[in-house]
Amino acid sequence: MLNKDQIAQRIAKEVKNGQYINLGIGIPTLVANYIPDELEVVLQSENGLLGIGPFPTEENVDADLINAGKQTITMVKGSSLFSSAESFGMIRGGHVHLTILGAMEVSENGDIANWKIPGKMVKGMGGAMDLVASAKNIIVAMQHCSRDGKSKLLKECSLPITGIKCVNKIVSDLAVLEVLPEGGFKLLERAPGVSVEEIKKKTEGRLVIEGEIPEMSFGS
Amino acid sequence: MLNKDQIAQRIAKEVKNGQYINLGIGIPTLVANYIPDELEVVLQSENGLLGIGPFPTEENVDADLINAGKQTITMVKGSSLFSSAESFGMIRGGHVHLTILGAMEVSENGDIANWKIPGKMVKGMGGAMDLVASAKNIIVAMQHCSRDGKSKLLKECSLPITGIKCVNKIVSDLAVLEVLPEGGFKLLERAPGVSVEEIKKKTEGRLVIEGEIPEMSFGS
Amino acid sequence: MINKTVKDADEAIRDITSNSVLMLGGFGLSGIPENCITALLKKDISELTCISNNAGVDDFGIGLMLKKRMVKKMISSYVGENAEFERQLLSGELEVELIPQGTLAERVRAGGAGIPAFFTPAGVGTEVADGKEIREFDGKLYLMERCLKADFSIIKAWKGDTAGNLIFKGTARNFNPMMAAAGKITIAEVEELVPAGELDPNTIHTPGIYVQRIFQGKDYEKRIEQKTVRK
Amino acid sequence: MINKTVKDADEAIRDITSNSVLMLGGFGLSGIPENCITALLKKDISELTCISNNAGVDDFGIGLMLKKRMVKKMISSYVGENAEFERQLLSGELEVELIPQGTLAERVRAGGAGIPAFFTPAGVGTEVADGKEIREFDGKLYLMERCLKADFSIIKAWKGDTAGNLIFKGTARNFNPMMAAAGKITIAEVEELVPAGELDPNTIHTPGIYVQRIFQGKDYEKRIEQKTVRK
Repeated sequence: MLNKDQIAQRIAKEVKNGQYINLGIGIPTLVANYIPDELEVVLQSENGLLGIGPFPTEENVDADLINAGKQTITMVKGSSLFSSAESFGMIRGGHVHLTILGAMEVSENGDIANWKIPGKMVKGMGGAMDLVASAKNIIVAMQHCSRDGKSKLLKECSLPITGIKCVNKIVSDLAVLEVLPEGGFKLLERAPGVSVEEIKKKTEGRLVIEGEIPEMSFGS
Repeated sequence: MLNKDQIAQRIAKEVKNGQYINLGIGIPTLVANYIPDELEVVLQSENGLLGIGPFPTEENVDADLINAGKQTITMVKGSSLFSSAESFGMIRGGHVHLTILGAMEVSENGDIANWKIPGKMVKGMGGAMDLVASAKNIIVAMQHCSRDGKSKLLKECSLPITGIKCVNKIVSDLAVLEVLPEGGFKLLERAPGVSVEEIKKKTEGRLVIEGEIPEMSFGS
Repeated sequence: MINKTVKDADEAIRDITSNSVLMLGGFGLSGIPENCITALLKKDISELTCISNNAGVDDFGIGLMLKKRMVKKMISSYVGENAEFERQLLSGELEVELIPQGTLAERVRAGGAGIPAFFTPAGVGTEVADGKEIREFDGKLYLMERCLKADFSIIKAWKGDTAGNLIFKGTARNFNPMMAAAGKITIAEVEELVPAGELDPNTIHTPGIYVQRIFQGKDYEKRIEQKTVRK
Repeated sequence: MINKTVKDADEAIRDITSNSVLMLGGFGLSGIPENCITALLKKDISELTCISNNAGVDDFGIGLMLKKRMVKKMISSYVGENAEFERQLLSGELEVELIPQGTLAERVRAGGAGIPAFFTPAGVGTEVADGKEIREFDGKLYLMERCLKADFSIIKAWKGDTAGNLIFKGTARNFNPMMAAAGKITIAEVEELVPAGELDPNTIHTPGIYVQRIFQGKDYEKRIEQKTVRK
């Protein structure tokens, strides 16, 4: 089983040179730590920045420079600042190449739910609905099961959804899976020490297994 | 009869303190010369400037600073520069208080035609259609009659129109007229030496004359 | 150049009454009009409709207006980080319209730019689409969204001049420029107010035409929600 | 930071072929991509669709492309100041879609911003409305207008960096920023190209994400259509 940092590390391997990338709150934010230095990529913060840098040093903390998770950040060389309207223009217009975000549930046809538990919890959709409705390449970072052991990779989402037929790939603590265009989770890789049987048991939605399923590697 | 500069001079009397104003090409551009210094107003150029100043001196001519009529201009203190999308956002959004433009024809219900003579001449509508569809206060500067003596203040426009029911006031070489909400040109002022009879004769659309019609005054 | 200067926040918000529709700039606690919020809290008004991406935190920003029950309805994209907001929403004490952040930004932009409605893919197939017109363009589905306007837009900029021209700083820009254009009366508080002519016209983010009142704020706290530093 | 630099105009436009849809920045002769137009004139291509506010003058700018009969269709708001453009339009040799200037700006902006359609009051009751959906919002009539996109957007900025960030100058900004976002491939020529990091992020008009190729142009003529000076 992968911890949060390992999920982030595995997702970082999906990043390609020259991409503009939006990282959601939580595990997706950690992905930045694992993108190889030799790749030239630009991280977007949907509150109005292209070119997120590392966290600031104590003396460089600036209340006027935060990411979408409200964390203090810095800017890399070649950054640009803009309004929220411009930022979501970029997103809706398809200018961002890769979107990585968290989920509470994903369905086998690629629907995603991540903003509300009726009667219990409402975070709000923030920018997630715009991102998932617009992006062509969406990777979800999530736990395979809830704390009480229920699968979060479902036939259909039980929670209010954020977007339909939009998720391309999932990296969970157990596996890497592709959402097939015709529906179904195609198992691509197992987490170290996790068996195909365990993944089968913990995936409620249709799981597609073809041939030998390799164990993830984290080497480059 | 007024010459072009006198038409501009008369229109300048309509300007109020604190207004943002769009001046069209031709006579409207001349209005700027007659706005009293004590009025604080801002002139918009729809190609992306608020705060048009006087023409430049020879040594200050800048190819990157022109008005919508492609004339070289300067900026006053407190100007701002922006894109065409922002500029027409201002116009459509009702932020410009007064629009002054030329016309080939105006109808008694306030339609205006000023961009095309089928088969003969096409200037294009430029920004005029946006301006007349959006502005609440539109003053037209125009000749009362064509060169061959035909009235240009009509029952209905004969040329392709630029906008419907939008003109509030007309200052021609012969008169100042208000377009009534229910239709009709209400005669407000005569040009010096021009009789009500002459204006009647030269106005094809419904002319409304109530009481004594004063002669224009140009004093402040 | 037209002078938009007023003395302070109290003068700027003098005519805001109960039942007004307000837009308030900011994302998280970044770029929020602190002085005007403080002045609003002193006023005996309620039943406000507030349009703002979120509602600050429990004890700062719009969160304080929620606590004081001045707000009838919030139009926002995000509730997280504010327990009181979530509580009032879940209990039904507060009317809340939650909309996607990009749709919120674009609806406000449309309000200022004279666009009554537009189409966006965000929210198709979700409860956000309930009651909205859905239309296909080039094989993809979109929702029709209406523009948003406000009686008063209350925004915060870094620098401003007496003509109302504004420059924002960093990611504190966020919703402020669109809200500036979408308010019948737009009130801008700035950290530094300079005479017209001192800001480079080419670097202005919000042209003064959108701003009716401007003043130099004071005692900015600029509270940070999540201070994260390098190890 | 991603490096977008190409050598020159010829390299930048290398893959533009006949029948392409091009957007070209500029208003009058101000802010037009002179280097790229010169490079296009050397290529043996035709049947282009050009989206540009106007078409330069007879002997400069896009006017030269019209003269050489490279253009099948113009999408513009203004014909004046170009006799050849008006002649080809009136004779029917050139297909022309004339649209209100603000609608043009907004259609291009929508193309870059993922908005497939929007409503505008411009053109209601005129021939521009022919064949378009008309709808009433709050008692006023509006036309539905579709977005515009291009295979290649060719724009001109004042300063740029290798990451594609752009700053325009004066009123030469005009249509350039929206076109930058609406092109599948956006080519920017700039008067001064600097390394990424040298431009203040807060003063950038067009973020580099929209720009695929950038180069420093040369020999700018910047012809003035109507030189007017103070007496």
